[in-house]
Amino acid sequence: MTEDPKMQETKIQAEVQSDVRKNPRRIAFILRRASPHVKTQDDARVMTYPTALSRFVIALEVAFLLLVWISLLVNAPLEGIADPMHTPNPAKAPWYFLGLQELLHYFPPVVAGVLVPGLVVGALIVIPYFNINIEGESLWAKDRKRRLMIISAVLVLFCLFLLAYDVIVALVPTLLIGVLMLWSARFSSESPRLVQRWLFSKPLSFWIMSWFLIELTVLTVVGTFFRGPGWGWILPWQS
Amino acid sequence: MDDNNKPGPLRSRPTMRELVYFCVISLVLLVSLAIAPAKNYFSEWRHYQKSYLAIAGQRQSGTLVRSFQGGLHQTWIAKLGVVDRCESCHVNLSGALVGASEQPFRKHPPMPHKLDEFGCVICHRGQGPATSVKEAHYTTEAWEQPLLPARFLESGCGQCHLGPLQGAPRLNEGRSLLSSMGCVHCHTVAQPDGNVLKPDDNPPPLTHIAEKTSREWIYAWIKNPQLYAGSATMPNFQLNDQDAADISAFLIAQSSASPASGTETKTVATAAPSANASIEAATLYGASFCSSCHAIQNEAGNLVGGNLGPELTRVGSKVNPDWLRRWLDNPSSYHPGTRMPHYRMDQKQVALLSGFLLAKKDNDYLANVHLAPASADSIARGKKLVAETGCAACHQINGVNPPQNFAPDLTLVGSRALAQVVFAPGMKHNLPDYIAAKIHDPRSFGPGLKMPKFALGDSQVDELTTALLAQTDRAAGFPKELIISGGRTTNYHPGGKAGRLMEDLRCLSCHAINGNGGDMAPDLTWEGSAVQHTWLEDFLKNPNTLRPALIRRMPKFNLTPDEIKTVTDYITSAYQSPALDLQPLDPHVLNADAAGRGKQLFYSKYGCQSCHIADYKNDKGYVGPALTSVGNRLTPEWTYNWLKEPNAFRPATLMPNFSLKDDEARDLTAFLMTLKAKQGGGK
Amino acid sequence: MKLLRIAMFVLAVLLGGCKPSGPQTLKPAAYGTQIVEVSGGKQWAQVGSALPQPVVLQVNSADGNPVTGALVVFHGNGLEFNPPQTLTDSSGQVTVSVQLGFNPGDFQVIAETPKSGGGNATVNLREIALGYEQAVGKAVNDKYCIRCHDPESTPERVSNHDNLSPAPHQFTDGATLNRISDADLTNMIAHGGPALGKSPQMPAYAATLKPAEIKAVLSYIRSIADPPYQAPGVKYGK
Amino acid sequence: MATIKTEFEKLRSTDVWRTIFRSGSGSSNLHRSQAVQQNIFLHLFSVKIRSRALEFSATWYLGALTLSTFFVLIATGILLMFYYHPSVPQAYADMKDLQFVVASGVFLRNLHRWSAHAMVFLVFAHMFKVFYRGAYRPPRQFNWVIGVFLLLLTLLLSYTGYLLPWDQLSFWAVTVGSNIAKAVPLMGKQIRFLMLGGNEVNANALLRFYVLHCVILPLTAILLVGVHFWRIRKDGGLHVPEKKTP
Repeated sequence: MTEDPKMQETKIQAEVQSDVRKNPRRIAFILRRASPHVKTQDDARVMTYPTALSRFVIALEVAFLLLVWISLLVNAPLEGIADPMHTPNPAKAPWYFLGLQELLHYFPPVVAGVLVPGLVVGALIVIPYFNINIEGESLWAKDRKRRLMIISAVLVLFCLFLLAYDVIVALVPTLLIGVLMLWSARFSSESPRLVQRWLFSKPLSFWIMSWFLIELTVLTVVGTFFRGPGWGWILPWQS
Repeated sequence: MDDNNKPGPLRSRPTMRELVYFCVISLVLLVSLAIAPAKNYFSEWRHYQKSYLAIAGQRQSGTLVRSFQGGLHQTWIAKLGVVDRCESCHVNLSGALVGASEQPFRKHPPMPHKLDEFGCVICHRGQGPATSVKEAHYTTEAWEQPLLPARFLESGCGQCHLGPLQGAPRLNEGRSLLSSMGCVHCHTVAQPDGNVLKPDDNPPPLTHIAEKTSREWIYAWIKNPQLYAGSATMPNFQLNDQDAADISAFLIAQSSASPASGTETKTVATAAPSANASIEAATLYGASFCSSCHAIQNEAGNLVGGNLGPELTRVGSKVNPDWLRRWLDNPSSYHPGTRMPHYRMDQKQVALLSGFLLAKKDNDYLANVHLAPASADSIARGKKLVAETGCAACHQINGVNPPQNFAPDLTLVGSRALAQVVFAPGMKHNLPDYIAAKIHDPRSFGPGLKMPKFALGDSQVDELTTALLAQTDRAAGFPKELIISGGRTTNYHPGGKAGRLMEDLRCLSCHAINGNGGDMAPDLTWEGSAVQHTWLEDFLKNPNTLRPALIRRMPKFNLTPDEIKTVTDYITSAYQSPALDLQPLDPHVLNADAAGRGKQLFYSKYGCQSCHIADYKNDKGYVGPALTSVGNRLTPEWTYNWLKEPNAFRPATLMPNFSLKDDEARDLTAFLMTLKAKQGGGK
Repeated sequence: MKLLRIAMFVLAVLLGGCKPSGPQTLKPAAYGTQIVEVSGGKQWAQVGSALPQPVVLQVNSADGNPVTGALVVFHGNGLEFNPPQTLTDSSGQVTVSVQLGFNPGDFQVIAETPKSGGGNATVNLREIALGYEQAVGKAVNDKYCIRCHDPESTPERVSNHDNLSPAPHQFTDGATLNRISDADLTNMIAHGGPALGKSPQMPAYAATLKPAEIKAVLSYIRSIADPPYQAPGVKYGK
Repeated sequence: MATIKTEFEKLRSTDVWRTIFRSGSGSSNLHRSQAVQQNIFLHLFSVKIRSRALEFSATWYLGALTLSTFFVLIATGILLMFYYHPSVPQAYADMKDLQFVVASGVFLRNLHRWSAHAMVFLVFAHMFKVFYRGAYRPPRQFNWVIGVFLLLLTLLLSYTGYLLPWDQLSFWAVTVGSNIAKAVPLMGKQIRFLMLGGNEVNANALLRFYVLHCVILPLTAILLVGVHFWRIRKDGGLHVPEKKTP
């Protein structure tokens, strides 16, 4: 935090009571335009020890219990000994990489294997630093027309790009999110229905992240369950 | 910041609900955790060990119960990569608990190896380290090789025992089928010691085929060889009419003139085939012992004769009469590699025999074959087909080179990964069934496959499968000292002038010498020590029979006295055994007294007459050679040594080793040497 | 009431939707009262392999005439039948090929045919599976013993059986051989007939065969004996 | 019951206990605070937590659940290390031994495997939850970044562990995965070589993955988890969703 240049600019006096044992309290630097909106005065609090910890222990035990039962009922897969001489068809990466493997099926390795994951990780890292979604302002709150045009153009271009590479798997979620996004532009904060208001209130970052989440899920599910020999389509119950 | 002085309500203890949740979940968690060791305790193998102890207890086998060692039992042999835990459930393999007849407690039947010498899975397959029934016996995700069905079990032996093995008839038969059906012309089958199986079906060259037969016959033959001769080993390529016509056209077109084609055989006027001539011809066929190698179907439909040469039932429909005469005159001028001896028949005999054979005709056989004249197109297409079908892998053909790496290498087929196997629909997914199906009907895997259909019975398919399942990568990695190579045939060939003569007579087609040759007739490796020079000359002049009950006999080759002398001299001088013990045979020990004692031994103590005939009047033994004139035939030294230890000289002999004492052997020799042909009398 | 009707409907749909499991049983066209062996009993083959000849059985009616279209079902512990059940042909007979199981010893072929009044007529056939040891014994037998101990001749081998007096015992002759103990038989093979005061026509094989081979021959003789050989000693039922 | 309580109290008042747990006996909030502050592990937490942060809807306990799976993984992983040799083909034989010989070996392996999958899933879920809650907003920016690195570490841990059974599944999964590294421009081959200790997945790769999986990555992960937790406290405690109050 101390490295944050913003902090040096703002002249805030931190007041800390020295006798912490008597009245332990939270310290927070509240910056301009970056309010965590903490309102402590009406917040009920609990002691970490033992109350919060007991909750935590319960969570730990529930997780452990579930894992124990899964482990009792389902055996971890083990196939024949590794044999470099014969390649299974299809050879699949661990499930969490199957989205990437699915992309590799469409795009050259540099794109799917390096560019996309690199961009994703980079994007995730910079999220908090680029004023993304900090305000949580609705996408259509300002410049509705201009934004609508830009977003429509980007969407169309992106869909064309996906079509060019024949990536139907990724195209469907993109269209879904895109349609929802453009549709939400028609609403306002005074729309009659809750859903409409909810959709309207969402900022751009929400839409992008949701698109990413759905793409990730769809690609992983497709790679895990719907890909067979030669990375061809297959139904999960066929083998 | 000013809010800090107004803290909200503070809860310092967990609520009752939280505590109850905590207690309940902790309890459930503890119980769940206890299930894992319980699961372990109630495992299958422990259950079987308990029931074994229960059975043993019921039968009051107190010592058995007390001496039983519970827990996982395992055979671990590092150098073979064996970790077998089968005995954790199969606790009674040694049979300590008598009479337990249900698995897993059945006693292991007798076998040549100790239980812990090789473990279980080297022979039985299955997953040795596994300790549950399903994992150990069946195909699972982690283990492809299920327990081998009993009918393929001998494949286990074949991993180390590379040659014929007593007690493994199916393996032996399967291996010999690989050679005799010609599988190894196309497929490489190498054994762990480096030996590569060689074909021994001797397919004829087709370089001069036009002289031998007609295009129509070739057409009919390649369409279905078994239609011409049920015993034919040539497989059915399931050719369509057009392909067969093209191939036959090409084969005729590529045929060149054989060296023998110039020699014109005189067609001796056999006159009109009189009844007398046909009897004479049949007698000649019999006296030449053609049936030792060739079979003919009799009226009842049974094949009579050997299988070293082709079946002759319909030979008249096949061969060109001129060619047949030239062939009978000297086979090797047409086919230098033939196994057929050069008989040295005179023109009359050739005419008689060819007439006899040409009469073996099936007029219906080619009645429906009408081929359009061969066009250049057809010939070119035929050539392409011949190359594609791989005809040249077996047959020598002008202008077509033998294909290289034509068919898959079968060296490690017995452990092929199922992932590399393409199953036909509806097949069981395991290796033995796949191999058997592939042998039984290769085209069931797809019409485009090249492998032809062989005429094999169900048991032959199983035998071939057994032999192929022995070709495992596991065996390839075994320590060298475990590998027991088969008796390899040498490439011995007699040398010099006599050698050339013996080659011409194809002695090695029937006789083995120094580890090379056939097994139809006695091994001649030590023949020079065994027989007397004069007897051998007489025998070659007119090979009369030695064994009354033998059907296959030595044919008469019509040798000239010079040739007989050459061969006899060579055999008696070259084929001498260095192992003959000549010490105790002082000529004057073989006196009449000794002969008298020997006769006693012959008839009373050893009952030799039950197998041999020393005297035609009284003796009836039909197993060994007749000994009525053995005094003329065998040398006394050989006789003595032979009697003492027959299997030392010919390991395959039927004559038992009686462990005779020296004086008994001497007396018997003395007696046998008195058995001589009566002057001027019959045999 | 309505609930019951719905439940019945659901049940009917479920039952109708389920295919009958298990092998389809053939429907017999006729019934016999008796089933008899025509051929195929007492054969021997190696473990796991098919018997050299098929088993042929005949179904007869009460008056002894063959019955066409009677159902015959085969059972046998460890055996595989092809087909496992069939109807008799026009001569009242069924032919089935039998594949032996994993263990050497006797196998029982059990054939059943339903009788018209209910119940089944059955016939039991004994088949013999040769294990490794018996296979070795058979190989030795086929080389040495068979020429005198088997009266049948083949094109390759003329039997010497009838030339001998006293005639050697056939190995299937359980009535005689079962009474001779293992030790005596082993002695006779190893040291010849005279060892037990029998004919010297039986040569001594001790120097020709290995002890294991003699044991194998004995095992072979015991396994093909008819009536079956019962080893002395403790015998437990199942 | 009462005796147990008094015995426990006696135990708590011994010198030994006092040297270990400095907070001492007593049931005041002061003691409770001390219990947290004077314990190196609990010290990462603040002494008090807003009770709304404990509500299920606030976090779905995803962070806590992730930590649970991580604990399970460490515990089972250490036990598995007793049976495992990172060598070819012994590694696979060890799997068989775990499956067939080691008491509850299958259970142990199952637990490790499924926990690993669960952790990957939970980490993703945690990340999305944090995003949608906006809990990465200042002052929690850097903790988000640490979280992203923890996500990558989790994936790497899972991926390196994937190879260790040395069966077909693991071998080819890792081969496919490592082939992606080849696509990096200019130095793809070198990266892959560094990763596998050779040009293909073999015994070297197994050893390398083993060391990464059992030493380097877990230590890094523990370190970062510590920082992650500490930062929660330093950045104002667990994020509590805004109240929809006027």
